[in-house]
Amino acid sequence: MILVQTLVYGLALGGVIAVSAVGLTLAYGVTRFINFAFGEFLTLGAFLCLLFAQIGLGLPVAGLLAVAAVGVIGVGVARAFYTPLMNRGLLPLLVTSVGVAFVVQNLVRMIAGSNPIRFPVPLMRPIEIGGVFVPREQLVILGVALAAMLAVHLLLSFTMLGKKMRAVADDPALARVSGISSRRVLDATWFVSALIGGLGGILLAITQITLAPQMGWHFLLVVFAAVLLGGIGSPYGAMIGGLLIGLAMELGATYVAANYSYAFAFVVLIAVLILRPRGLMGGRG
Amino acid sequence: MSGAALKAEGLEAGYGPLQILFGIDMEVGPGEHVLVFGPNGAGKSTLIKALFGLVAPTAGRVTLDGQEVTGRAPEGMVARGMAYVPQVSNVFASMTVTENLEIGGARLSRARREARIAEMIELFPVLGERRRQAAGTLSGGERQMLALARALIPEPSVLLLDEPSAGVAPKLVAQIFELVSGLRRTGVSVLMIEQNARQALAHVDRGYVLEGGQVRLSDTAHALRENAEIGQLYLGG
Amino acid sequence: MDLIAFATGLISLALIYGLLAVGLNLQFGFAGVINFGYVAFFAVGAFASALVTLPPPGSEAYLAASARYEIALGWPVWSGFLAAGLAGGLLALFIGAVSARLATHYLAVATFAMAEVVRSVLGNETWLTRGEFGISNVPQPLGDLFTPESYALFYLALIAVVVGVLFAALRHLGEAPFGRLLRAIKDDETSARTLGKRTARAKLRALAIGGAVAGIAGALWTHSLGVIHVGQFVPIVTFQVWLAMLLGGTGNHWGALAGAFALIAIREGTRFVGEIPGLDQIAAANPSFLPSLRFVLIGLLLIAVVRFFPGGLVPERRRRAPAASGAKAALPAPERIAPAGAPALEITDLRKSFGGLAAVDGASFAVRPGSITGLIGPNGAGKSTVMDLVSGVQTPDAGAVRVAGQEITGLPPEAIADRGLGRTFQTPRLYPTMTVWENLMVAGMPQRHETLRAGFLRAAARRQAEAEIAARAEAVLGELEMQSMRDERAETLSGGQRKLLSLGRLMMRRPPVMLLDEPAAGVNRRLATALFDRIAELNRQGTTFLIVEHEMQLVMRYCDHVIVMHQGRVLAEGAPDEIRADPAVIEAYLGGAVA
Amino acid sequence: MTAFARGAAGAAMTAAGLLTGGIATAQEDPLRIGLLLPFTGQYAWVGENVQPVAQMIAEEVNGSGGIGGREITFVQGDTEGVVDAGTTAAQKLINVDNVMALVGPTSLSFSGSKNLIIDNSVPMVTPTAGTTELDRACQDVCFRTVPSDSLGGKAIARAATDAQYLGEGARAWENPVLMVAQSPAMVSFLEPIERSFADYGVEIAEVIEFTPGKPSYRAEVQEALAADPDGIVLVAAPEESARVMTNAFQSGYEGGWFVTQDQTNAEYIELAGAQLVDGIYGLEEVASEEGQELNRAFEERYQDYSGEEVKIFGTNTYDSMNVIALAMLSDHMDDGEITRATLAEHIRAVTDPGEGKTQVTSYTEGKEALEAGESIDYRGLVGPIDFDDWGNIAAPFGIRQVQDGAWTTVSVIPASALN
Repeated sequence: MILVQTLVYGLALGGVIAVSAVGLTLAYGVTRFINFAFGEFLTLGAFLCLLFAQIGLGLPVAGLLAVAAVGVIGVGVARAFYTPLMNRGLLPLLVTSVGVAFVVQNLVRMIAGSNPIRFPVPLMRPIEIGGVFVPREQLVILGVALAAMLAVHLLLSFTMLGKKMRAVADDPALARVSGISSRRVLDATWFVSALIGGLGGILLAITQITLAPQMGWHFLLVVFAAVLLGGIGSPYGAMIGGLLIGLAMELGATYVAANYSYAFAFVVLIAVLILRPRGLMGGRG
Repeated sequence: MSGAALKAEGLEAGYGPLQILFGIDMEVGPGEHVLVFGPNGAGKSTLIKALFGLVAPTAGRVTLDGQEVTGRAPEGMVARGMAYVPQVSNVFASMTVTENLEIGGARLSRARREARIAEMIELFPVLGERRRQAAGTLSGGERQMLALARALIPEPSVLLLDEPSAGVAPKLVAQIFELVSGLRRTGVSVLMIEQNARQALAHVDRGYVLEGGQVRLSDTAHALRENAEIGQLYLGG
Repeated sequence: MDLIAFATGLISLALIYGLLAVGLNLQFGFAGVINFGYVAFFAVGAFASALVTLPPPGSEAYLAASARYEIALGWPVWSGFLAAGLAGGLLALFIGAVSARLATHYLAVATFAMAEVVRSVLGNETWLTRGEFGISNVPQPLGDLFTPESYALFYLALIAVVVGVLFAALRHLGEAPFGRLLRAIKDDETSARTLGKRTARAKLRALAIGGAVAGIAGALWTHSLGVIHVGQFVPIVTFQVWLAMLLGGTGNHWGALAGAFALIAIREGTRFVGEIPGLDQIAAANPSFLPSLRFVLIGLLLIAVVRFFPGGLVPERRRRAPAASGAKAALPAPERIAPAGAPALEITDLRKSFGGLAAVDGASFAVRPGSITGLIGPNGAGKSTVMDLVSGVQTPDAGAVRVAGQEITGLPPEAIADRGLGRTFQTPRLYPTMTVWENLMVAGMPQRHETLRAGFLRAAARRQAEAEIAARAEAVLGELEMQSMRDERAETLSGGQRKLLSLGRLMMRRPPVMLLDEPAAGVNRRLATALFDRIAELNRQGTTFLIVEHEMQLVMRYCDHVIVMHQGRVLAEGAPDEIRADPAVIEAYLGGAVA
Repeated sequence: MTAFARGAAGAAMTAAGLLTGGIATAQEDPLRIGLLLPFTGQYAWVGENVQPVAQMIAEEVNGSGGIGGREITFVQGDTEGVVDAGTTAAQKLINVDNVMALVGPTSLSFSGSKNLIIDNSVPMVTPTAGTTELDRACQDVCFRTVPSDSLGGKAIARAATDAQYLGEGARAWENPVLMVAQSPAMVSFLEPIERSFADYGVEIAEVIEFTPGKPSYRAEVQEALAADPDGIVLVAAPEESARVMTNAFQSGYEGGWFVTQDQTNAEYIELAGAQLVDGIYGLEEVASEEGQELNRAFEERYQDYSGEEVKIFGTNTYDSMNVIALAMLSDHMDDGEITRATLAEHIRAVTDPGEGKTQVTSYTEGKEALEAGESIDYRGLVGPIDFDDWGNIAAPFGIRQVQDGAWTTVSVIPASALN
């Protein structure tokens, strides 16, 4: 029974991780660098959603507005800070993204302050199914996460934009000679990546009930773990990686030591990487 | 010839301090199929890249249907009606055949794109059979067909082919040239560079022989095939 | 107001961060390892030193401090420093071994994650570390000899001595053959391996030293504050050290040290941001405003430095070779490969496919000892792939490669290089950020002088070797007529000069078999002829050559024997004249129907 | 200290890497007080909560003409929640800004700045460090207006095991679980609570330490609920407390909760939601009926001042600042001068109980009394504020409960009941 209960919790947490990981990995596929400021997209999504909710919009509307806004911010950040460095190799981009994370996180703190703020989700008693408690908001999270992953799948498989994104990710040089404007695809990718990050942030806010400026930065590492586990650049790998990390964290927390649940995520990751240096779905280095 | 489809005048290009092309003059007429060949290191690949904007020319000009396009970015070249099929990795390996074709038609309307894809499948029936297969699983010959089809989807006026027979099983090489030859029906002008010069010459109208970054010879395909000196050009005559 | 006390504290901290930056610089700036978990070494070093030196539970000092930790040894402080270096080094070895197979991104994130695991362990294993309580009676060496005010000054002097010694040692190491090898690895690891360098081992050593240095910095840190607390070791520390290193400029120890001072100046200087007129009003209304603004500024600075000062604030100085002594060593004669009679190089039914395309499709040939053998064929015939398979850069799918009768199939490049095989690449793979002279020195330096031990001990032997190799480099420069370019960075050379230098690197080693991939491509005709004359000269001295070349006149003139490849197989071989007359060869080039 | 030297230090540092800004010209030598607290990082909320309350008192002081004409100003020393930044922040406050006194630090920064504080005799009156590590850490200059966690822990155990303190109709806990966050300010509760429960004859069924900052605590809650507790003592920052309680609620837990003084404020009810916290118990330093009056008055005053509810450490800060300000005034009235060394003595002078002393509860009251030539005994929001040799206070505790969306005092445990 405890096992089933743990799996239920793990799936919901995994859903949050998976959504965020898909956002991070999408941008990687096209830009080939890991954005250490991705966690801030989560933070921004949660805070903007709260802001819109506070001015009287319903949560779903506030959420939609927030993720769209984060998408736009993502494009702005990329154009201002990342695009000029695209030809300078890996390290400048990595370090710049760390700088961007500092800036965004502290701008949020400057405006929102440091005290935790409650995210306005109603408090609900769980549904009990044969002795297993299924928290209602976890059902919502899982539902939204699955819908988001389905949406990403549809985007990548059935829209021209998604196919262009995949083409650029597959072979940027060939995409270019095939007449695809990599600049536009890049913008679109940043938009989608940040947008999904914003959504991940809202799901994270629902999970942890309270918001704080450093929430995204703290969660980033778990998202990284999911992305690497699946293989960087592979959206489906990120989905699987996210769910696995979520399950590993909850199982480890329940059966081994709760305080090491983060460590668990990494140990699973490192173990997988030793066996498969490019992750489960064999992403790109 | 009234208005060449593609024309290069005094084209020079290279990589950094290394100059490869030394004043190339050449042209491809509308609907004409032209072969550029010559020994390794003659500058064939650099020529095709300079024409398509992948290497910025340092001197000279390139005109496409009478409009100057010298040094434009490849995306712009495609928009203006030039298409290019690279020698290697010329398909999106992780995407299906249909998706590869759709990428070729990214700029077209949905209806037009689907119509063009249908036409291409008619032209290359084997692609129809492989529709849902990832391009990475295709054979060398099938890949070339897919790459050709993708390049043709936006109905370019000029098609640049970089060694279409490279990486194709020897017995299929002839088939590839037949396919290229078959493109005459579509009216597209073709500029192709090839190792397999003798075989390729049988399928084109005219040819240029490049050596040391310069045009050494230019003649009809028939005349070039009969020219005995060319073999010596390859082996350091 | 006590500016001296204030400055003392900051300089101490800057020196400690400087040591961290120098250690990271060794890992990244020299060996090219992107380590985003650097703080872990700092952490284990600090804890190791604290636990070794704290008064043991139950002792008088323990009771006097009303301490509550469970484990401590009470050893003298110097042993704490040793323990710290050891702990940092061992952790680095462990991380290096685990992550050896990981590509850059995976490595960056995996190290980042491992540091968090370390922090998690230090935070949770409270029996060892006291977790969130921390330990606040970490001994301060010779603390009872000084007044509190003068102790800070004394400790600053102690830090300066320790940092100074380590800095000098690392700088020495950076200039020693070991450091040169590391820079070569960072520039082009594969190429270093084809010169016979055990790169994995060297990188691991660099990681370990960097880790040990960070560990010692941790010891300096914990004893300076008298406190140890797991809350210190957050990822932000890692990024501060990166900022310091990037500020200073990578690959350059003075830069790393200067960068640390800049870091502390920025970090602590931004505390004065509230002094800007007008801001105090906002600050009073919003307590988060100024502290957050401070970190916004630090973030923007980090971004700006990366964007506008790619070489750091202290750009790497141009390294100069020592003045030529005038002594030109005669180049050693190549070793002969025994047993005589066996082919110098032989490949049998070699195969390699890339994604269904057979690049080499059952090629077999032998290279006669003492010959210059040409390997020709149209583009895509598989010549370069054969070179890669023979030199171990790629592994064959099937078939065998033998050097002097010994099978070397599938060995790593460095092992193959040791068997007496040297190669160049079609696009020369030099060490672009190193000078011409250094490129030659790396190539010529025997491995035994590139170890750590040799970096510090056996100085006489090393100096002698250095002098010998330098004289040889002088001779090679002379032969290639490149003396005037000796201090140019390789990336500034023209295509032809790069080809020459890559041949020069092989000349430094004099392997009995040299594989040259298009040595004359992009080289002007006069130089190309000179180059082939040089090859012929080396050949007379006993070197066997296998040369891929497109310039047929050169092939015909200089080669004893020519092998023609086509479609991954050997199409024909024989003397140049025969090949030239072979219709099948002409057909292959012209693309006729080849049977 | 001169404005020039101060400016020079500032200029040297600013020139060293960033904006060269004008240096604010110091007015008639203000009295600087350092806020040695985290303003960024994981514990940034601590600084954010303390500063406005301190500011409010400073405005009260400055509005009444300052102390001998000198105004009180604050300098932030952001410890970032990290040891070495805490130390450099203290160095700047003490050596460059030349602060007269410190409000702060937190438990974490204390160990790194202890020597600096003692060596330079800078009086510190911290509202935020309840850690048991400070129980016997420093004499003369260290004071705190937050009771030691060892006392707080004892009070919780006492109340939870004795129905008389839990209000009408409540039952004493027989099978409690203890959950403690692993953060510097929280862990020091663990041992006192555990020991005190045992002293009062109740074994704690399960002790669960958890890592702060996790998105959820389902596994920890599951473990707690597995012991089938009738009550959970929860020691954590508000953020984690809200998460743990919500997770428990979502897992169907219906038993009782006991939280520390960190949650017994209106802010926490808002954060966690009134539904979730209804009926939970909390610990609060409250002296008496009179103390409750004062608290209500303070809450109103702070709300008028800032438009916000009082947050954690608000009441403690009120007392810290009043103590410092009154000591400064007293020091000034003594000989016209204020120095760090004499300030510490005056802190004792204005707080120590004594025959014939006038009891005061605010700066303004104290100022009037001092100016009338009386000696004073400050009595604060968290208790009588009588420091022992190590600067600790022994507050009596109030046990509060959330009833109808507000904290209500259900009983008071006198200091004598905790020995």
